[in-house]
Amino acid sequence: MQRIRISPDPIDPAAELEAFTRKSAGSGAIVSFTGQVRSSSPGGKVVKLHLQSHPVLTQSAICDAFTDSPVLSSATDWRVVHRTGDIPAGETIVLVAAAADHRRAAFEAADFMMDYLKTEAIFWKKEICEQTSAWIEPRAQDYADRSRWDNHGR
Amino acid sequence: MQRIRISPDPIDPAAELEAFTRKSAGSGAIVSFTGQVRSSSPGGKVVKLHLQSHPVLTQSAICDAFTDSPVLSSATDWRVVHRTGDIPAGETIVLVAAAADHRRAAFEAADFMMDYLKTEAIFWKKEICEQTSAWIEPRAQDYADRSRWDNHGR
Amino acid sequence: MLISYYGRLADSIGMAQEECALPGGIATAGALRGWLAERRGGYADLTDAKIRIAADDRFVEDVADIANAAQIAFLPPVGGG
Amino acid sequence: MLISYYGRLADSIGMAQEECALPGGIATAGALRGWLAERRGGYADLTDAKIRIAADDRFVEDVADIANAAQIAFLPPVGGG
Repeated sequence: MQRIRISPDPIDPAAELEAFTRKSAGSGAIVSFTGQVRSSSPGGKVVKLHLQSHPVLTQSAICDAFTDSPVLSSATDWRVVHRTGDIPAGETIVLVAAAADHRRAAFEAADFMMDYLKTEAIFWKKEICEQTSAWIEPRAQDYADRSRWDNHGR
Repeated sequence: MQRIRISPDPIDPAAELEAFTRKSAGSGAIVSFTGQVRSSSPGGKVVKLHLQSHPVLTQSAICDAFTDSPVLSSATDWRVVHRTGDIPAGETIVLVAAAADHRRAAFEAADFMMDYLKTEAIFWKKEICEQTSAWIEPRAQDYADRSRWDNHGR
Repeated sequence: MLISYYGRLADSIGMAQEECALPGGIATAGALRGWLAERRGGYADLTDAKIRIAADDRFVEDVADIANAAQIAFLPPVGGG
Repeated sequence: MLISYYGRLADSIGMAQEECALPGGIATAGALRGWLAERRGGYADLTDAKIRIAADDRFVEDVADIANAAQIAFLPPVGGG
């Protein structure tokens, strides 16, 4: 079982959900999140994102954070698939999925994983628009979302 | 576009997500929830659920509640697929999906739809276990989850 | 008039639907509850205020005139999806 | 020693990787920052404390001895997935 996959290959969200759901039959609740490259941004019309990861640290940091998380301990299973490299507008950057016995735990697990990925995961992101391009850092909202989990389960 | 589908046909969550994602390309964020018949319950090992809906009121009440919802007004699109009739353990009862520009809105939309479906939607549910069978009403937790939305956006 | 019993009501009454001819004095949804409940055992549940009534696919209050409805549905508290 | 520059550092420095032979006096991660930054333009960013350093795929503090590392990575603040 490979819970975390980071690769430049295109992501097929339906195929990922199908494989995950088949493995999790009987869990009761499965939540998936699919993040796509938005076609417009403050910089203009987006052509593509360039996502860079570290060949070792990106995966190991996600693994450490998720394995130790009290939020994910309520999930029966979870999955992260993250694309890197050049990703055209409209295509999928990330898919996370979580299974749990009850829906609240499944929602929280997926929500937590995304908040982590958006703020702490080791990715560098360059947005290439028609006229400009720029390296992007997390929005203030992303950090606020992430901080919701700081006292979870304590 | 048929946002709400209630039918005794088996649900293929991956196919539903695929169709929804194709329509929503560029939205940025898509959340899906899949609810399956759990294989065990306080009544014992579950054989199947029997879900009954009303031929007119079930769909119209969901449509009214969701169309008027401030939570769903932040979503660019949403979908409800609900199975009725006899549903064997492990199979999918319900799939909801929500698309939005940002992930928080997509998560909240899917979460809200499920809380509504679990408490207010017009379904009657009988759990058929190996030894016993019983009509099921929402858990106290379901009502508590639902009440989280009462003041949303006001 | 076609009367439908949903959820656990179909089990307690022993059928999901029946065709009834209403006697002249029974004109409101509330009166229909009482008339059905008095007819025979298993129908007592119908007088529970938690059981809602729909006439021709619309929810109605007990005071509503249902004498001309083609279909009446008795709906127990919902169980969630 | 293979030195890698991630994210916006590769743009400001003009390359993603380079092979460097460290002079004798440069033994810690912090000293490496200063030595690289002094060599030529574009490297000034490396002295920013927000730029983290990994030696052989492990994060290290500025005081860490990196003289025997095979690979050093300079990692600017992450951008999120």
